Amino acid sequence: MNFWSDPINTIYESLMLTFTGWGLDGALAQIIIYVLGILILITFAMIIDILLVWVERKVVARFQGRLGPNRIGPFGLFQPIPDVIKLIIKEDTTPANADKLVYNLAPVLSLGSVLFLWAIVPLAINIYGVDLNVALLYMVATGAFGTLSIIMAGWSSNNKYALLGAFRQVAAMISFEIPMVVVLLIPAIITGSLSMQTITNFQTENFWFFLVSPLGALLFLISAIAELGRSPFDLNEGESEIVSGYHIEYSGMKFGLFYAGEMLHAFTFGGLLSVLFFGGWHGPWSSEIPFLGVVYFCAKALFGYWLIMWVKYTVPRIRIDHMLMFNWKFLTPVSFALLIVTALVHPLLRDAGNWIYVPGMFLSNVLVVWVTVEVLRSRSKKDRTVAETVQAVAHH
Amino acid sequence: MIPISWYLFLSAVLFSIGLFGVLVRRNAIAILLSIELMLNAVNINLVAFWRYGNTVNMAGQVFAIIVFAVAAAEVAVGLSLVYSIYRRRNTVIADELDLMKW
Amino acid sequence: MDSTQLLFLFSSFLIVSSAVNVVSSKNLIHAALWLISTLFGVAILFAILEAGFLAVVQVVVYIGAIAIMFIFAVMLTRRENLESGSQVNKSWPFALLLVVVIAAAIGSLMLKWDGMNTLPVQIAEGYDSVASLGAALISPDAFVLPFEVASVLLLAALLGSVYVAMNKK
Amino acid sequence: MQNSWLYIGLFLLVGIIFPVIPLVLSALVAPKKPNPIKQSTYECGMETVGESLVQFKAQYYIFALIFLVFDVETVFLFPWAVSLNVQPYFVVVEGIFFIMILIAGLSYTWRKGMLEWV
Repeated sequence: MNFWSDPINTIYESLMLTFTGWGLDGALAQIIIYVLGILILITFAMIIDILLVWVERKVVARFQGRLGPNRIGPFGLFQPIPDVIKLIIKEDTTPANADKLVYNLAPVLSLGSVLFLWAIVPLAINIYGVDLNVALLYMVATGAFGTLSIIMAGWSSNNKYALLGAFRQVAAMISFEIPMVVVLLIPAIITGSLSMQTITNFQTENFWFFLVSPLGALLFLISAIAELGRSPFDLNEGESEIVSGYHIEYSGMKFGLFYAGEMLHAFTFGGLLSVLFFGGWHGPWSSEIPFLGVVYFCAKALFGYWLIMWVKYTVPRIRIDHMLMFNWKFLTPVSFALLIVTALVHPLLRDAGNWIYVPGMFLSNVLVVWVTVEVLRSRSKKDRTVAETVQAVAHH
Repeated sequence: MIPISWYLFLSAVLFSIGLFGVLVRRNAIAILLSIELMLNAVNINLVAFWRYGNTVNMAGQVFAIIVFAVAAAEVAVGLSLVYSIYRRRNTVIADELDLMKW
Repeated sequence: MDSTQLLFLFSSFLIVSSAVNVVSSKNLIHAALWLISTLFGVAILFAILEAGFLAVVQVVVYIGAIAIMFIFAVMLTRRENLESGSQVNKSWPFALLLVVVIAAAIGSLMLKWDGMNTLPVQIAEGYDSVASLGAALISPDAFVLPFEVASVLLLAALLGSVYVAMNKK
Repeated sequence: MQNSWLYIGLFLLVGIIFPVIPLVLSALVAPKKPNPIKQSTYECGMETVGESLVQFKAQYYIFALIFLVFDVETVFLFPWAVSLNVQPYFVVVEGIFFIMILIAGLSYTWRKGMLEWV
């Protein structure tokens, strides 16, 4: 076994030898090694998170024709450090009527629910937390904690705006969870597994799922943006209506935790998009050199993050009723149609070889898009006719 | 190794707590919360019997999933009824709901 | 006392103490949050029982959907939920007695059963419970009928509850 | 199997303790000078009017209801999706039948105008 081809197992075994050499119990040694590994993984995630603060500020500045942070370090790269220090030394106020325990628990749970996701994200061929056989559902389950933390924050702050913001955000999150979960079923159908590692390996050996389900990738991206509460779906913080949403009463580091959670969540969803549809860590020589896989993964995740940012700083906010209508009357039916078509076509073409399978699946996606566009066109034509008739009557 | 009795006793205790809640709480939503406790007690038993019996036979897990569906349906209908009654009578206190007496 | 037993005792303590809080909390939001902690404890039990799929589903369905529904409902009917009066009805001593009797009856029935010390069976290496659960759910000689009926049940619940909740007067 | 859940359990534990560290650090370093004005509810400088736990639209609740039903449904669909590869073709039809029943529910609520934001 070689460190460069299988780093985690090499370290694991040498540590195991060391610990048992000290006379530790095998099970205890295993737990200690697990905790060490988890700490390293979470620290890695948090370092990325801190860098993301810089990326976010720099990119938004460029989108808006500004320079962005450029004082501390090259290109302002060390800007996040004073940002973090500022958050830590700021006074932390708590509203007098707040429900203290729930109020303090909410930001912890908010960041925690994002960190939980990193347990299952495969960073490279043999660098990952755990290869869980129900990883896709685990991903949905961590989202449940995120939703819960928002309700807790909104309710415990004892503030009208916080409560309204929380309920808007939760309504959006739970609504858009349905198309997201339905889209998750597509990789599950193709690979016959819910494990992220199996899904990535399948894509490494065959084709990226982006090729067989481009519509699925698009639907996942849209519902991910809504889950994250980013523009155009950032109704929780419509400044003109409800000030700043569910975390309005939070200040100092508690606000910082919400902020960090939001950033890391966007990055993680970029990573999950790449795992599910863009081959995860797959790239040239990624199977031989795992560390290269980590680089590919981060690059792809950053690309997903950039897509989310691009949408965020380009598209204006939409109204909450439009947003929920968009989900229930458009996204959900389309995702179910895609699921049904995938389930029907996949078993037929499965044994036909990749040269028939990939174009076949791609064409079935095109078919779904085409039917959707036609239905939308006929509906809008009808709506327009009705509107014109009403207008004509009003003129007379 | 845990003998099955641990699970059975735990689920009996949880069921009893839930039953007590159903019998004594005045708020209709609290009664529904207690029913959830009872359903969970049932689920613990189902899964425990799956694990301690023949694991190839998935009946225990399938039943547990059906219980999830039933719990969801029960919550949906129950809470809607509570809400509907609340809008008509402006109360969610179960004792005060004496429509049948009228 | 091995580690699984310790974990079991921890989660059963979590379950029972949170369940007591669910039943006794005055504030219904607190009761719902305690319910979430109970449900999470049950999810830990499912993980100990190696029903990983159910452990995750427990979190997705109960914490992600049902508990959220409860909180929504409490918010909708909130003129009543922070009431200062008694949260239990007048006949609670009788109810307590009844519950104790029922619990004792269940306990004595269980003590009569001679399979109480059964230990878990060994699960075969590489056994995928999700796939076999899927096979059981859809194969005609197993549970396909409950599977389809569940969807009819959910349909009925959806239509009924939305109708009841939306019905104006 | 057991080991992967042990790992998940440890991860949940560490993942919930980790965010507490900056909070503790902040509590040690940050100044603490509370006063009634600072602790009042933030409403853009206005005095708070009425109760802060407002009652909100029933429409949120309707969407939560629909979500609840669909969430449970997808849980049934995951085992179905996983076993598609090893099952005969009519299993696909069973699953689609299952989906169709719930889509019928969605289209009914749509038709009856219950999805409208009124």
